[in-house]
Amino acid sequence: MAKDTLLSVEDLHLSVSHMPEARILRGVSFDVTRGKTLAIVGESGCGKSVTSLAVMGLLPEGLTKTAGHIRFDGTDLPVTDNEAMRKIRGDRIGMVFQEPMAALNPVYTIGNQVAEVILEHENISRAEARERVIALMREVGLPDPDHIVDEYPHRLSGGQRQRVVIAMALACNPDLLIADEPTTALDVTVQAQIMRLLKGAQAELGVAIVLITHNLGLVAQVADRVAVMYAGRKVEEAETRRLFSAPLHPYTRGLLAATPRPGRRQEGELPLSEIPGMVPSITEDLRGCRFAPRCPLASDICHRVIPEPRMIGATSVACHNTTETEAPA
Amino acid sequence: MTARRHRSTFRYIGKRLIHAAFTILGIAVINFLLLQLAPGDAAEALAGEAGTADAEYMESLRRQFGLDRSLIEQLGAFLLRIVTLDFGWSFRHGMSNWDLIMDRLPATLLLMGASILLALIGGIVMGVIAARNVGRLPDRLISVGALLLYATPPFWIGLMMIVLFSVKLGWVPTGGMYDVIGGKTGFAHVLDVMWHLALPVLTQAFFYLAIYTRLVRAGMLEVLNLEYIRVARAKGISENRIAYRHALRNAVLPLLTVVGANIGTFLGGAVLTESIFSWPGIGRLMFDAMMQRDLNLLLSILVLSSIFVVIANLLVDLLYAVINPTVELK
Amino acid sequence: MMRLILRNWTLSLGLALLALILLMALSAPILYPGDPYAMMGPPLQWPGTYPGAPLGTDSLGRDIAAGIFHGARVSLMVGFVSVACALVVGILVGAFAGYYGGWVDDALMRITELFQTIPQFMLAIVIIAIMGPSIQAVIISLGVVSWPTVARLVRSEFLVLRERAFVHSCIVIGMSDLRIIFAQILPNALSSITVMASVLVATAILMESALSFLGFGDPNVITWGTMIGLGRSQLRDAWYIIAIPGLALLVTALALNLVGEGINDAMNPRLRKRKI
Amino acid sequence: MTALLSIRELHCSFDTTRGKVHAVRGVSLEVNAGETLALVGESGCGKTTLARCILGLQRPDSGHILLDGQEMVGLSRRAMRPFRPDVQCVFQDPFSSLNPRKRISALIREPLDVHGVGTPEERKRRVLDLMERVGLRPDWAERFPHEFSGGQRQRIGIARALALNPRLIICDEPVSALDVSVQAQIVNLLYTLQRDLGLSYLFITHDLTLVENFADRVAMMYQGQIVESGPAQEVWRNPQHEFTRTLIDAIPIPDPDVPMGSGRKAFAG
Repeated sequence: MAKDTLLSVEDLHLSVSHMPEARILRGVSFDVTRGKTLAIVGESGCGKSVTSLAVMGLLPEGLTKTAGHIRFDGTDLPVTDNEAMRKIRGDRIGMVFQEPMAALNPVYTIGNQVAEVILEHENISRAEARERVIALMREVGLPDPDHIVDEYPHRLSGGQRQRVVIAMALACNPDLLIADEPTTALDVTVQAQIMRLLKGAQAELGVAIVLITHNLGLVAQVADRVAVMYAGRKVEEAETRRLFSAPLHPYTRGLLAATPRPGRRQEGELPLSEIPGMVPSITEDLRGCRFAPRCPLASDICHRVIPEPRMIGATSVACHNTTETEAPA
Repeated sequence: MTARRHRSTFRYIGKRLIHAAFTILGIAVINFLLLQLAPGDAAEALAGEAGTADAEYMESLRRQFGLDRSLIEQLGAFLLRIVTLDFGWSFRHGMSNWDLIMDRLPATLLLMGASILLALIGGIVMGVIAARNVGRLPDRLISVGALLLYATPPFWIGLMMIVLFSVKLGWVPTGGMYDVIGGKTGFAHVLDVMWHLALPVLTQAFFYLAIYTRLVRAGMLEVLNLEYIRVARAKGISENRIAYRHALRNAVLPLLTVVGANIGTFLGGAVLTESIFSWPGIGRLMFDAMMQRDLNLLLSILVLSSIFVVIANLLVDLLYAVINPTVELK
Repeated sequence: MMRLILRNWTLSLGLALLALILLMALSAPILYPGDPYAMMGPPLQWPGTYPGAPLGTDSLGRDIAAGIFHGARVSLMVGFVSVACALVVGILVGAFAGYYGGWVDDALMRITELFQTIPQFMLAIVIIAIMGPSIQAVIISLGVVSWPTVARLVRSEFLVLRERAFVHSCIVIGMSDLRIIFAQILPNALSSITVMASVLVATAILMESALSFLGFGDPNVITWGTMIGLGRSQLRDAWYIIAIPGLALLVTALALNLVGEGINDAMNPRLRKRKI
Repeated sequence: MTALLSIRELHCSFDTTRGKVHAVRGVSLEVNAGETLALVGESGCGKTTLARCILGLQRPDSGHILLDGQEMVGLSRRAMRPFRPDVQCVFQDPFSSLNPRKRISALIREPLDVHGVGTPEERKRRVLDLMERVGLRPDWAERFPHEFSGGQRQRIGIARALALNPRLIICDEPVSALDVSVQAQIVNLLYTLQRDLGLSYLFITHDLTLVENFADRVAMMYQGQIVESGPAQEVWRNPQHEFTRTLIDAIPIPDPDVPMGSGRKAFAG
C-alpha cells in the first residue's frame, strides 16, 4: 500500500445472507489517495452503493461480506464491530446520501442534528458546539446561519438540506468523505452548486472523496480517478482524463457512447448509441465475463473464463479482448 | 416568527372550534333521526318501561319533544334543548338527566384517564422492548402476548381476574368504588379508591395496551428503516441513542392521534367495565338505563358522551400540533 | 427462508382454527339437535365429571358443550354478516370520497367522522334499545359502528392509488370513472381490505358477545356472550361456566387476527422486496 | 395550416397543503404534425402540470387547448372521450404506470376495449403487432408487469399508448427513471416509431442534453412560463434567457476538458 493511500479495498465480496448464490459484489478492489477524488460509476444494481456501505460498516441487514479486506489509514477497518466503527464514522469518515429530503430527522432542529455529531466525537460544550455549527452553516453556504440553526428540516429546500447533510459529514474534519449519488435527487442548477461546495471543501480541508454516481458528466468534472463497475465487478479503472479519452473496456465505451452529449449527432442516425440487452441479475451465474452477453466483441473465451483485471498502459481493465495496441502511449 | 406562529395558532384553534361545533350539530341530528326510527309514538318509546305510562309523564314528554309539531320544528326544538343543556327529567332517578350524568362523569373520567395512561406507558415500554429485540425471544413473547390480549374479550378478562384476585386470592374487592361501611376520609379514601380501581383499570387497559404495543413496535421498526436513521448511524451515533432519541419520538408521535381516536371506544368500553365492577360512572348508568328501558336517559348519555369525545379530540389535536414541529398550523 | 415458513405458519394456523370453529358451527344441529337451552342433566357439573356433558353443565343443568357448538353459529353469522354490510357501505363511501376528492370527499368524510366520534358501543346499545333486542338489531348495530373504519381505510388507499400513473393512464385512454374505480383501483386495495375485514369480524364477534353478556342480545338464541352473562352469578364456585365460552371467543378472535396478519405479511413482503 | 396541438395563454393553479400554487402562468405553445417539441425545465417549473392539463387530468383556470382547432378546455371527461385516441401519454415511472394486477396483453388491449375497436380476434392480433413493434417478445403477453425491468415496462407503456393510433404522444420524463444504456434504447425506440408512424411528441424532460440530440424544437420553462424556445442547438449555442444560460452552464459535460460550470463551451470544443 502506497504511503499516500488512505483507503484500500481489496477483493471485496458481498452476498445475500440466506441466499449465498445471490452475489452482489464479486471481487472489487480500489485505492483512494489522500486528498483526491475517486469516482465509482455504474448503472443501478452494479454494486456501487453497497460498496460504500460496506466501507462504512453500514451494510443493510441480510447482506454479508464473504471475503475481502478494507484498510483505512494503514489499519484494517473493524467493519463488523459496530462500537469500533462508530468512533470512525462521522469523525474520520463522513457520508452524504442520495435523498436529502429524507436525510434529516423531522422532529429536531438542524442545529441540533449537526451539533450531535460534534458532541458525539469531541469533548466540547454545547455552547462551543453551537458556535461551530453556525460557522459550518456559513461554510456550506446556508443563508442566515444564526437563524437557520433553529429551523426544522421541513422548512428547507432539497438543496439546502443536502448542504446540512454535508455540514454534518464535514463537521469533524474527516479524512474521507463518501458521497453516494449526492445530487441525483436535485435539479441540475442545484447539483452544480453542491458539487462546487464539495470540491471547495476538498481544496480547503484536504479531504479525500469517494463519489458514487451514475452520471458521467459529474465524473468528468470532479474526479481524479474513475472506477467503472458492472454487475458486481470493477471492469476498468484509470485516471479521469485517460478513461474519457481512451476507454478500453467495451462496457465503458458503450456507456460513454450512450451518454447524451451536445453537438454529437449527425443527420439520419439514431439519436443515441445503445447497449443492447440488460444487466444480468445478481443470482445469474455466468461462467465467464458478466458483460459478455451484451458485448459486441465477445468471443468464445469471454463466455468461459472470468477476465481478471490487468494493467494496459496506466489503465486497469478486466477484459480478454483489449490488447496493448489499443492503449495510447 | 413566534408572533406569526401565535396568530396562526389562534386561527387554527378557531377553525377547529367551528369544526367541533358542526360535529356536535351532526351528532344531535343523528340522535334525532335515531329517535324517529323508534316504533310508535316517540313519547311511548321514550317512556318505555321507565314510567308506568304515567299520563302526566307522557304529557310532559310530548311537550318536551314537541311531538304535535312538524319534523323540522321538532328538530329545532331538539337542538335548542341541547344548546340549553336541557336533557329532560329521569323519573326513575328523580333527577334531571344532566345532573345525573354530571354526577357520574368524574368516576368514568378517573377510570378512563388511569387506563389510557396505563395502556400508553405499558404500550410504549413493551413496544420499544420488542422493537429493539426484533426476532429474538423478548420480541416473540411480547408479540404473542399482544396478539392474545388483542383477541381476548375484555369483559371476560375482567371476570377471570375477579375469580383469581378477588375470589381465590382475596387481594382486591370485587366491585364498587370505595368501601361503603368504612367511611374513610382523606388519604385513606384515596388509597381505598385506588384499591377498588385496580381491576377495572386493568380490564379497561389490556385491550389498548395490546394495540399500542403493536403500534409502537411497528412504528419503531418502520422509523428505524428510514434514511435519517442511516444518516445518524453514519454520524457515529450509538444504537441506544438512535433508538431512544431519533426513533422513539417519531414512532410515538402518531400514537397520540390514535389515542385521540380511541377515546370514543374507551367510553363505550366503560359500559362493560363499569357494569362488571359496579363502578358508579356513566357506563353503569347507561347499563341501568338500558335495563329500565329509559330511552331518554340513554340518548342523553349518548349525546353528552359524543360531545365529550369531540372536546377530547380537539384537545388531543391541539396537543399534537404543539409538540410536533412538522405540523404547519393552518 | 425460515421467515417465509413462519409467515405461512401464521396464516395456516389461523385458517385451521377458523375451519375448526366453522366445523363446530356446521355440525351443531347434527351433534346437538335439541334446544341448547333445554335442561339435560344435573346442574353445575364440572367438566369431565358428568359423562353426558364433557364440558359440564350450568346452574340449570344445560349442556355447556351444546351451547358452545350452537354459539359458534351465532358468533360467526353475526360477525360475517355485519362486516359484510359494513364492507358494502364502507367501500362505496370510501371509494367515491377517495377517488373524487373535493367536496364529495369533504361531505362523505364529515359523515364518517360523525359516526366515529359517537362512542361505538354506546351507539350499538341505543340502536338495540330502539329496535328491540333481536339478532337483526345486533347485526345492524354492529354494521353501523363498523362501516366508518372500512370507509376510512378504503379512502386512504384510494387517495394513494388514484395518484398512481396507471390510473392516469386509464383516464387518458378514456376509461369511465366507474370502471376505473371498481375494475382498476379496487382490486389493488383488496388485500388491505381483506386484512382489515378479518380483524373487523373478530371485533364484531367480541362486540356481539359483549352485548349478549350484558343481556342486550336476542333472548331466543344462545351465544357465547349470553352463556358468560348467565354464568356470572356462579362466579364464585363454578367459574368454568364463564371460562369455557370465553376461551371459545378468544380462539375465534385469535384465528381471525392470525388470518389477517398472515395475509398482511404475504401481501407486503417487505423483507423480500428490500432494496439491495 | 393549423398546428396539431395549440395552447394559448394557459393558466393553471391548484391547492396544496401549503397554499395555492400557480403552476402554469400563461403558457402558449404549438406542436405541429410529425414534430418533436421538447419542454425543458427543472422540478416545480410547471411542466408536469401543463401535461396534466393537456391530458385532461387537471382543469386549467383559463386559456385554450386546441387539438386540431377543437377546444378541449371545459370539456367533461365524458365529452373528451372521442378525442382520447388522438392524444396519448407515456409516463415517467415505469413501476407505477402499469396496473400490477393486469397481464401485459390486457394492459395493451385495454384502450381497444374501451373504444370498442375491432373484434376480439382483431384486438388480439393488434396486441401482438404492437408488442413486436416495441421490441417485446410475443410469449411475454401473459406475464405480469412485476416480471419486467424498467426499460421493458416502458416498452409496454409505449405499446399501450400506441394502441389507438394516436397522432400526439405526451412523453412525461419517459426515460428519467432509467439507466443510461436503457435510456438510449427507449429514446431510439421513440425516434424510430416517430419516423415510421409520423407521430408528434411533446417531450417533457429536465435533461436538455438528452433532447438536444433529437428534438426539433425546445421550449424552456421556468416558473410557470415559457421563457425561450427555438431549435435545440440554437438554444444551446445562443441562450437568450438568464435561466437558460444558468441551466446550460450547470450541465456537467462528460468531457474532462470542459470544466465545471461552462456547459456553453461544449459546442465550442
